[in-house]
Parts: sequence; C-alpha cells; structure tokens
Amino acid sequence: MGGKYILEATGIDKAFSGVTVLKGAELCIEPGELHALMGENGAGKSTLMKIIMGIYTKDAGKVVLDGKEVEFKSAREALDAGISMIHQELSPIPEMTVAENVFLGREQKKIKGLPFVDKKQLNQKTQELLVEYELDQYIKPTMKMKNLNIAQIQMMEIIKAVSYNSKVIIMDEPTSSLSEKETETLFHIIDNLRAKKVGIIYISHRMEEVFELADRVSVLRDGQFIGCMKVADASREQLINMMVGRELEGGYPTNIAKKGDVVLELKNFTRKGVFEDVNLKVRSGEILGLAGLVGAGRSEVMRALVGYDKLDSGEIYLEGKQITIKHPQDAIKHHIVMASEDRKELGLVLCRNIKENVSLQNFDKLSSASFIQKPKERKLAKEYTEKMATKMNGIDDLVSSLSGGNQQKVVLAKCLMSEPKVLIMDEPTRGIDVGAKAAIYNIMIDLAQQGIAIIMISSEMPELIGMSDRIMVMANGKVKGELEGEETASQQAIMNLAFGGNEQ
Amino acid sequence: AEKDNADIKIGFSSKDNSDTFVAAIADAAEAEAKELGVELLMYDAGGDVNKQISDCETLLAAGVDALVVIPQSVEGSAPVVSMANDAGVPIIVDNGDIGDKNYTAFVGCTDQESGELLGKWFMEESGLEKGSKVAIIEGPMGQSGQVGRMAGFEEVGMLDYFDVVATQTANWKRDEAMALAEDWITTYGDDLKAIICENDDMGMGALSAAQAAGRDDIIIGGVDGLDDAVQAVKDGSYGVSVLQDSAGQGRVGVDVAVAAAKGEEVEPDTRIPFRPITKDNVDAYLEGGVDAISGDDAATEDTTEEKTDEAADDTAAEDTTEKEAK
Amino acid sequence: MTQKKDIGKILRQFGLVFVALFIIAFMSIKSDVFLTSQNIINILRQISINGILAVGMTFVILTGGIDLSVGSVVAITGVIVGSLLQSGTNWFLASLAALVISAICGVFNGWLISYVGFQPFIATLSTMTIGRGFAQVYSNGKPYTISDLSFKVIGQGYFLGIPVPIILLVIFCIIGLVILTMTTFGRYVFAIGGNMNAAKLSGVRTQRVQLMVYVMSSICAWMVGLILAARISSGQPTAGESYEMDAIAATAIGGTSMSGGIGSLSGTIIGFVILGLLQNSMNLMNINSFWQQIVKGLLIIIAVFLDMRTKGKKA
Amino acid sequence: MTQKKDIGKILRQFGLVFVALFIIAFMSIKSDVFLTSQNIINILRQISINGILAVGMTFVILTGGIDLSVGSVVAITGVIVGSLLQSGTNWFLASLAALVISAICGVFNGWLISYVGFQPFIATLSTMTIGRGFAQVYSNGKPYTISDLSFKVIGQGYFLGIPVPIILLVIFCIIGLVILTMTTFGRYVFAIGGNMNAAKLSGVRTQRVQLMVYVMSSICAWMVGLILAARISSGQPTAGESYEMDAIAATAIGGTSMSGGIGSLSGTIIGFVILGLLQNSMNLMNINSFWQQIVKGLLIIIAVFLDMRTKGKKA
Ligand SMILES: Nc1ncnc2c1ncn2[C@@H]1O[C@H](COP(=O)(O)OP(=O)(O)OP(=O)(O)O)[C@@H](O)[C@H]1O
Ligand SMILES: Nc1ncnc2c1ncn2[C@@H]1O[C@H](COP(=O)(O)OP(=O)(O)OP(=O)(O)O)[C@@H](O)[C@H]1O
Ligand SMILES: O[C@@H]1[C@@H](O)[C@H](O)OC[C@H]1O
Ligand SMILES: [Mg+2]
Ligand SMILES: [Mg+2]
Repeated sequence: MGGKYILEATGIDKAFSGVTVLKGAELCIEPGELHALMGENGAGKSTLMKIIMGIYTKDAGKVVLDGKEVEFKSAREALDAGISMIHQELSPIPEMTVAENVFLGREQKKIKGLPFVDKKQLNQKTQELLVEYELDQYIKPTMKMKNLNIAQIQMMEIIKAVSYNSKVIIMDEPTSSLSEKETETLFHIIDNLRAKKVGIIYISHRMEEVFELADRVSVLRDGQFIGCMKVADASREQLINMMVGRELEGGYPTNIAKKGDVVLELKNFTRKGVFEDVNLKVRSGEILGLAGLVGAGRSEVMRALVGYDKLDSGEIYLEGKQITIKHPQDAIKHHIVMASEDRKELGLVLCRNIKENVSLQNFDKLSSASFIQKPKERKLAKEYTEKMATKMNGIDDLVSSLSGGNQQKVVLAKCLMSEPKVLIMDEPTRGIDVGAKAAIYNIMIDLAQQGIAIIMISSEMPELIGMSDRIMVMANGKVKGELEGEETASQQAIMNLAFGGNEQ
Repeated sequence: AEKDNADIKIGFSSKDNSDTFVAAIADAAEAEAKELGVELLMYDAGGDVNKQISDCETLLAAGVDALVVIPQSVEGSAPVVSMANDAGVPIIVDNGDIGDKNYTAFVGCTDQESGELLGKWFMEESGLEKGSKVAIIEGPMGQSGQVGRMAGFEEVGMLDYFDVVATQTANWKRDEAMALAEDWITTYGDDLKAIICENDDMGMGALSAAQAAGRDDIIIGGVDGLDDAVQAVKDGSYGVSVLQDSAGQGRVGVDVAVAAAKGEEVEPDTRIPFRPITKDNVDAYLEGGVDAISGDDAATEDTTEEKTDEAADDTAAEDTTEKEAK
Repeated sequence: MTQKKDIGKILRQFGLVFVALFIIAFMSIKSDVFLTSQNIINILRQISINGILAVGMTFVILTGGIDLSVGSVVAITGVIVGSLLQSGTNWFLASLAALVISAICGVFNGWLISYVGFQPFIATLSTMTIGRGFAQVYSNGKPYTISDLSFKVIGQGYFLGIPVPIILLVIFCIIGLVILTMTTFGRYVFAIGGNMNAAKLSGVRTQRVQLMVYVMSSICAWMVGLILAARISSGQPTAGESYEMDAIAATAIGGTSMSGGIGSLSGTIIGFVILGLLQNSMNLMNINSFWQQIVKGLLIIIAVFLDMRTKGKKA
Repeated sequence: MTQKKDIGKILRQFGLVFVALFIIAFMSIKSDVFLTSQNIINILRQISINGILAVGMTFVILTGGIDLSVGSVVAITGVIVGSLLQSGTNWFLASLAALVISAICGVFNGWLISYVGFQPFIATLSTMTIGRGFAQVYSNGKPYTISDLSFKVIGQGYFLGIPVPIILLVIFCIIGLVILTMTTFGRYVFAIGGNMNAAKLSGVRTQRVQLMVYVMSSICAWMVGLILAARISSGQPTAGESYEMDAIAATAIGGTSMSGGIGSLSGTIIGFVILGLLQNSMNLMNINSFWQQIVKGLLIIIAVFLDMRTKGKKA
C-alpha cells in the first residue's frame, strides 16, 4: 500500500499543437472520497482526466496509482488497472444493443479463453444492472442504443463505468443530461461507491451538487492548479473566485421586462405516440419554462415546432397570424430559433470551424445574392462568440477542438445571431461554467427586454424556477399544468405535476 | 435423323461485345442465325475470363446443340473446350486462338498473320527508311490479338528493322491511345515517323493526336478495317488498315456450329485471311467489299502459313462447312 | 382485408429474400432449365467467386472501411500459384506461398489505415494499383498455364457430388457468420464501425481489429484467387479486375451501410445470391447484354428499395 | 540548424504541392521535352478530362456521398451528341440535348439519395449500370463517327492559342472554387457532409443541396463527354469506363475525406495535377505499363502521407 492517496497526478503539462492547455496541473484522490474538480469551460479538466485515462499523452508530470507510477497508453490499460470514466461527451454506439454497449470490450464468454460471446449472460447481467438501478421499466438489455433518449444514454454510461468495479471512477459532468429523478439515482450510486471505498473524481458546473456531495474540491484555472480544499471549509464565493479569478454575483437575475402581446401560440400540437394536444402561449418579453421528467416530450414538441420533426396536427400562430412551418428554414425565416440540447447530434458541425458554425443559419444577414460577405461574417461571428465569452484561439478554430462548455456557447451564439423573436433554449446551460451561466442568464434577460419571447427547457430545477416567469409542466407528452408568479418558486409544485398531476 | 434448323439451339459466348470489332462479329452471328432460322443464345463475358466460363456453363446447362466461343484469353478460356467435350457438345472457337486445341473447329484469323502483314507494309510500302523511329501501341496483354500481332512484328523482323522508341498498351481503347500518342509526339518530336497500332480503334486515337499536333507526316496503321479507319485510308491520313473480316467470322462461326449440331463433318480449321486496305485498294473495297480486294495481293498470301485460297469470300467460306475434314 | 394486410407485412419483413424468391418463382415458370440441378449447381459455382469476396468485404465495410484491392490480390495469388506449379512445386506449398503474399497485402492495407491513418479508399486503391502492377511484372504480363490436377480440384473438382468452390463458399460463409455473430471480434467490428472512439474508450483494441479485417478480406481474395486459377486452369495477371465492385455491391445490397456499424453477413449472402440469380436468369432468358445492364441496375434499385421499406427506413 | 527546421516546415505546409514540384523538378532534369510548351499543353489537355470530373466529384464527396455514374454519363453524352450530329443537328442543340439527359441522370441520383434515402454508393452504382446499358442500347453498341467541325473545336480547337479543353477545365475549376468557397451553397455542402442533422436544424435545405451536388457532378460528366467525343471524333458507348475511379482518387489524394465535411477543391486540383504529371512523366520516361502501376501506387501513398504530416493528422 502506497501513501494515503489512491490516485495522484502532479505537475501535468499538456499542449495541443503549441497551445498550452495544462501547466502543472495536479490532483490527488483518497479512497472512498468524492473529489470535485472545478474550473471554467476550457480550464483543462477533461484534458487532465483523459491524460489519466491514457487517452492523451502528457508532456510532463506523473500519475501515481496505488503508489505506483503509471503511464497508460490506451483506455484499455487504464480500465485494466482499475480506473474507469464517464465521459463528458456521450459516445454510445447507436446501432448496438444496450447490453452490448455496457459490456463492450469485456463481453461474457461462453467458454473461458475462447472468444465466443455468451449473449444470454450478457443480457442477463445487463438486466441485473438495470434492475439494481431501477431503470428496467424503460430500458431493456436488447434495445438498440439509438432508441434511448439522451438522459437514458447518460445513465447507461454511468452504469457502465460503475460496473467495472474500479478503484477510481472519473465522472465528467455526469448530471448535465439528467433530470432530477436520474440525478437522485446517481447520488445513490455514489453513496454505494463511497461505502466500497472507491475514489471518485467528480466534475460538474453545478455548485449545489458539489456542496452536497464532495469531500474536497480542486480548482483548475487556465490549466493551472489553483488549490484544493475541504468542501466543508469552502464557500460558494470562494470557489467561484478561485475558478474565475474575480467576484461574481450569485443568484438569478430577475426578468423585469414588460410582458407584451402573445408572440407565439401553439394549438393542439400532436405527433402520434410522442406528444398529444399540446397548447402553449408565450408573450413578448416573457421567459416560459418547460418542466418535466426525461421523456416528457418537451424537446420533441419544440423540434416539431421548428419544423425539424413532422407534425401530425396542430396550428402555429405568430403574432396572431397563423403560419406554417415545414422545415427549420421556415422557422428561421419567421425568427423562431432553437438551440438544441444535443449539440453533437443537432447543434454543431464538429469538423468545421467556429465561424462557419455560427454563420450557418444566418446567411440571410451575411450574404447577398448567395455570396457570403466574408468581412461581415468574421466580424459578426467574432462579436457573438465573444459575447458568449467563448474560450478559443480564434473563430477559425475547429469546433471539435473546443471544450464541451465552449461548444455549447457556439450553439447559443449561432442562435442569437438569428435575431429571434422566439428563442427556444433546450438545456441552454448544459455543461456551462458559473461565469458563463451568469452571462447567459443576463443575455436572456436582455433579450426579453428587447421583446423576445423565450422558451427554456431545463432539467435544472433551480434554474427553471429562478429564470422563468411562467412554468409549463409536461408529462408523457401532455401538458399537465402551468405555474405562474409565486407558484413557480416551488419545486414541490412542479414535481407534483410532473408525476402525473391533474391534466390541464 | 438430321435435326431441323428450327430445333437447333446455338450458344455463343463472346468475350466483350462492347468492343467495336467484337460487336460486329456478334451482330453478324445473330443475323446469320436468324437467316438460318436457328435459335442463338448470345452471352457476353464483358472482358472477364471467369464470366466467360460461367456463361459457357450456363449455355451447356441450357442444352445448346453447339457452342461458339470468342476466347477472352488464350489460356484462361481454355477449360471451356473440355467442358463442352465432356458435355458432348461441339465447340467452335471463333476470332482468336485458344490454348486447348481439342475443339471441333476453329473459325477466324491467325492473329500473327495480321502482325506480319502490318509489319511488312510498314517496312516495304510505307516509304519509311530502315532505322526510322517508330512507336507501337499494343492491345491488352495476354490476349490473342496482342500476343499474335507482336509475334507477327517479330517474325517479319520489323522490331529490328525500325528503331522502336516506345511500346505501351492502350487496351484496344481510343482515348488511351490518344494520350499515349500525344506524349510520344512531344517526346520524340520530328524524329517520330510512325505509330503502329495493334487495332484500328487505337489507331484512330493516335491519328487524332497526330492531327491535333499538325503532324500529318506521321504514318499510322492498324488492324480490323473499322469504318472510320477505312475512311481515313481513303482520305490519305491513315496508312493502312489490315482488314479482319468480322462479318465473315460471325457468319461462318454460326454456319459451322449449325453443321456440327446436325452431326455433319466440319472443316476443323477455317482461317479467314487478313487483307491490308491501303490507298491502292480502298476504293475497290468501298465499292465491292471484301470480295473486291481478295486475292489481289500476292505478297499477302506469301506470309500465311496455312493458305486458304479465297476462303474469305462468302461462297468459299460457306463451302468450307460442307467440305470434309482433312 | 386482414389477409391483404398480412401478406403486405410478410413481404415487408423479408424484403430481399422476397426479391430472391420472386426471381426464382418467375424463372421456374419462364425457363425449364432454371430449376435443373445442373443449373442450380452452375449458379452456386458462379457465385462462389463473388460470394467469398463479399464475405471479407462485409467485415471491412462494417468497420466503415472499403477494400478495393481484392481483385489485385486475386491476380497475385493466381500468378504466384501458377508460376510455382509450373516450376513443379506441390499444390499445397504453392497455395501457402500465395497465402503469405496475400496476407501481406492485407497487413499493408490494415497498417496504412489503422496505424498510419490513411483513408481506406486511398490505401486500398494504392494497393490495388501496386498489386496489379506486381502481378504483371511478376508474370511479365503473360498467364501461367496450370496443369496440376490436384490443384485444379479446387476449382473444377467435386466432393460428395458437390463442386468444391460451392463447399468453400459455404465454409467461408459459416466461418464469417460465426465470427461476426458469435465472437467478441464480431462485436468489435460493429463497434468500430458504429463509433470508433467509443470502442477505443471501452478498451477495444481498435487498431488490431481494423488491421485484422483487411487481412481477412485478403484471405478471402486469396481463396478466390485459387478457385479462379483452378477454374480457368491458368494464373492470369489480369484476373479479378473490378471484382471489388461486385463484392461491394453485394454487401451494400444486403443492407450493410457503407459508413459502417450497420449490416449483416446474412444480408450480404442474400445480396450475392440475388446478383448471381439475376445474371443467370438474364442469360437464360437470352436478354441482350446491353439490356442486361439496364435490367440489373433497375432490379438492384427495386431490391434495395423493398429492403428499406421492410426495415422501416426512410422511403 | 534553424534553416533545416525552416525547410522542414515549408515542406510540411505544402505536402502535395511539394510532391508536384518534386515531380516537375525531377522530370525537367530527366527529360528535355518535359518543360516544352507542347508537353505542358499535352499534360493540361489530358488532365482536363479527369480534372473536370474531379471538380464535380469533390462536391459530391464533401457531402459524404460518392458518384460512380460519371463514366456512364460521359458515354451517354457521347452517343447522344454523336447520333444527333450524324443526323445533321446543329452542334449546340445536340450538346443541349445531351445536357438535359445528363442532368436527368443527376436528378435521378440525387432524388434516390436525398429523398428516397438510398446509400449513394448503391444509387450511383445502379445509375452507372443502367446508364452504360442505355448508351449501348441507344447506339446498338457502335460508335458514332463525328465529323462536325464546329463541334470538334470543343476537344481539338484552340482559343487564344490555348486548347479549348484546358480553357474549359480552368472555367470549371474557377466556378467550382467560387461556389465552394464564396457562396452559401458551398457552406451547405460542407455542413451537410459534416453533420446533416445539425445542418437541417440550422435551416439548410439539405435534400435540395444534396440533389444539386449530384446534378453538378452529372453536368461535369456531360462536359467531359463533349470534350472526349470531340477529342476522339466519335461518340462511343464504351467511353468513360472507370473514369469515376480516377476522379475519386484525385479528390481523395487532394485531402478530401471520403466521409464528407472536410476537404477542398484546391486540394483536388493538386490531386489531379499530380495524377496527370505522373502519367505523363512515366510515358515520357517510357516506363513499362506494368511498372507504371507500381510507381503510381507508391507515389500516391507517398503524396498522401506527406500531406497528412503537413496537416498534423495522425501519421
Ligand atoms: N484535441 C484538442 N485539440 C486542440 N485543443 C484541445 C483539444 N482538446 C482540448 N483542447 C483545448 O484544451 C482546453 C481545455 O479543454 P478541456 O476539454 O479540458 O476543458 P474543460 O475544463 O473540460 O472544459 P468544460 O468545462 O467546458 O468541459 C480548451 O481550450 C480546448 O479548446
Ligand atoms: N418514460 C420514458 N422512457 C423512455 N422514453 C420515453 C419515455 N417517455 C417518453 N419517451 C420517449 O422519449 C422521447 C422524449 O424524450 P425527450 O428527451 O424529448 O423528453 P424531454 O421532455 O425533452 O426530456 P429532456 O429533459 O431529457 O430533454 C419521446 O420520443 C418518447 O417517445
Ligand atoms: O482486332 C481485334 C480483335 O482481333 C480482337 O479479338 O479484339 C479486339 C479487336 O480490335
Ligand atoms: Mg470538459
Ligand atoms: Mg429533451
């Protein structure tokens, strides 16, 4: 047995094609400890984790596991040595089954030593896991991964990482795609792990979680180690200061915008088997929150609204006039714009640069006669991404080289540039750091004051309550109720509706 | 009991009907079958030996009474012969040589002969001096046409007579030959006196290149007697086209097959001679067809080992089918 | 009414199989030769060439790759075996020598792709070109005649009354099915094609697996090279030209996605059976070769369309 | 030391350009013909065929597709133009008629792929087969001799002393570059190849754009069909066979990813220039055609390898 740490990383340096990302980063984990790792978007958290996992090679420093220095050359070696990781970027294999995904790389064999997969056992083991974590109601081992929604995929990745029975588990923003219910399940899992003396590295931008769960917290800023302390000794302000390097006001800004006329109204929105008879109104200057459990169908309604999915029936009224939207292009023309929750799938073209992504849906502004006005494009792309405080070397960076949170900012920049009348934000702060969150909230208020109607889907209850003027709750594809004014302040009220309260 | 023509089914396996020359054989074969009132199954191997063998398997399974084959490959197509023999079906080899000589009959040309004729013409009639720089464009390697014609050049000593500066294959293709010729004309400049092509399609490509470069002086010739080439001979831009009688090969192939199907004795080796078409006889050819230029050139016939006098003309060729085997 | 629905449902569940059955039914009526045992054996023997290549190609395509070099490996195998047999080498050793060279081609492809990072198209295109050139330089462009009788068995012989190529095809299909559906390796092939990064993060040795599929494809090409050489009694440097296209077509018709991760070997098997049936049927119906191409193209579209309907894909 | 580094850096920044320059330098020493204006014109004229096809192919591949049908469209154009010219139609009308048919092929490809949901490989493979069959049925397998002098200008004529095909190549490259780098359409092409779903949600009419690239590719094939027919003075049903491979190779060598979203037309241009230089150089050096293939394959590998190093990709 080495020292008291199960995992120790010290003096880690890393640069990507000349750009320094980590400089003397460090982190040490005790057995049974939940160690939070915090820092702004792009601070280098994920990079540090990937170095520990052997996915990237470090330029300098050392990693010690159980008292022995290790240098993994692939994820496989790290997994074999007892470290597993829940990655920030979900990466399911859509066409394979849940069971195949969970046990990929360590399939049960029919006969030991021979490479024949025992499918029965594979499914059975997966079923056991699903039962254990109370997911068996919705997920079957033989379901294809592509049929799971994003929260379910996230849960499967969590279960997968846990099922390695590792000594150390790295959780890179495990809750960013989860709603309350799954988050609770995760917390139970974490309790169990701690009891088994597993060391957990927990990366999250959600302050409350850190205070609720963590024993200690380390902070990275611009790739440098800023400090490590017991959570019990830390205050919210102190942590933010360490991360951002300055003071930040806490709390949610209030929307003082004057609520005007109804900008958008949906009548009897139905897409068979997904949502039914959804009616919705939003006024100018208003922030409408959409609450619901995962699978409630909130995203689906919005995707159909903007013409991405087909609608079976329903009417759309924009500023009192009925409009038809058959394709997202129509929606954008009407200045109804959606920032998707799934940036990898629907939000970004990862292999292209920031500028191209931001301008993609805004060529009506940036082109004349189909020719792109390049200087203007550069100027606006720069303006909007900087407004979102995106950490980048420049707008010519590939989006795929940005940290997760910064990718999210690019999505928002793109939508803002479309000068929306109605802005739909599906999990807008997913994976976004405190500083940028505050910036986004302020932008939302700003937009509201300009008379824009905002629809926000969020699974983060405090955010929903803090930001919304009115909250609509959905469950099972139906609207279950609405809460306004004082009522919105109650998490309990929302949950009551979400768990099948009276219909509207 | 002799079969009626109406009951006879002939299988025809062509090597590649997308080739201009081969297509002409196939057309003539089909026309002749119609004329005789026999059923003809025309399968096209599209240039693939394996498909040719598959095609023959299918034809034999389909119960043909005789099989005609234009071999894609001298060696590769050879198993067809034993397949047919095993099935007890007469097999007639058409147009080019095949490795296995146990066939019922051969109808076609000796490819080496065309090489000899072409070589001779360039050496003796083209007006080129000994030692002139020439280039050769070949057919696809390993095909009867390529192997035989190259052997013919060699046989008459053409390869030594001239200074052969370049030899490449253009796979019987016009555009490939054109690109080759362009490069050579540039490379060897005024020194290049002739481009000798193993068929006319390639010759036409070379001609386009020469004309585009303003090099009317380069002498070009080929084999087959394609319409384009004959016209070019008439215009004086193309030196020689060694006529290979496609129609005769197709027609006689079917005739022999029908005779064999009826159980008649057939001439085992019908060699239809090549005839060089030059500015001297092109008008006669254009007016009177193959017959008009047959047997008018003694030099031609000297080069053939197996001389079949006037065999190329219609009646003679048909006669051969009735003749007894030697 | 309900009966109508049922039939529709059945048709949809077996898109490609239905197309195959349709061709068979149609032809049994149209031609009295079609269902003879001789013709059935012919069909099977003819598809053995493309079938075996398609088995290897399916693995490659499932990983998101492509192997354009198979035709050249067929030729290399042919000339090596041919030359060795001519020089009196025993058929087994000659085949073994060709196997080694073929496997080297596969390793070269796989190495370029998985370790050096080449696009599969470029890597195998280069190998195809180099391989063809090699076969021609080696043989000086001339075929080697093969007279070794024991070798010819591979292409022309029978075992228990069944032509050897058919038996080999069945063996390759079975091995392929077992590997793909029952082993971890099969899982990894799908995983790599579905999401290479995820597979790597799950500890799959993606590079090795990728390398292996190209080696497998080359081994299939080697087998085909032997069968072909034995069938045509000669080792030809021009053999196998553009065979890759038919193998890819069979795989794609069978429902395997060209971008990897989705597909099945059973689909491929139906794919090459359909192609073989089509060829044989059009020949038996004496359709002119120019028209054959039109019919073939249209039928491929119809088959794939039906299959997409079946699987509830777009369309 | 530092100088050495600098050179290394320069070499790396211009991977492919460097390969091209190397070939040019090497050949200027080895052959005194190479740098003559006549030879340069030859090279350019020869690459015009593959070059124009590669321009269209680049658009297709950037969307993540592939177009195997271009060779057949070349043939269709040839036979239609040839037959119409023979029947005395004016060259302009004849070309226009061929343009319409070619565009229909492109629409058919694009429709199958973007609206019906076919894999590009299957859709264009079918079109290739059907198209080739059509050209042969239409012409009954025979070439049409072309004697119309004004038409021949397209392939054989000069304008301001420059051969017309070269001028057409330059025009197509410029139009392609303008569309790809300066217009919204170009951006859509990249976006579709990179992430079709995200492009759609951003309001891109993905289906239309996809359809358009196949039409563009067919139009390039039409242009090549005219040039080729005019160049060889005949409309041949066998013209253009396997031309798709060279066009794809040029695109891939030029650094365009076969899975779409990444690449450039300037890369493609260097790609086809390299292929053309190679072919010409090997002809000038009178390298045997067997060896040519080996050299060509190896040089492609080297060129792509250098290019990957340049761009800091794996390798
Ligand atoms: N593969 C890469 N190539 C180039 N730059 C990279 C790469 N991966 C990460 N970076 C850069 O490294 C920096 C740190 O990224 P990292 O993903 O570690 O941040 P993070 O702390 O996890 O941020 P977030 O909270 O947004 O997830 C970022 O500026 C990012 O742009
Ligand atoms: N209980 C459930 N479990 C799994 N899938 C479900 C469930 N209920 C509905 N679904 C499916 O999930 C999809 C809706 O998921 P979606 O992610 O859009 O919901 P959401 O309310 O937007 O949740 P989120 O907050 O995660 O965005 C629908 O396609 C629906 O068919
Ligand atoms: O002359 C050639 C012919 O003999 C050969 O068999 O095929 C192609 C022809 O051009
Ligand atoms: Mg991160
Ligand atoms: Mg959602």
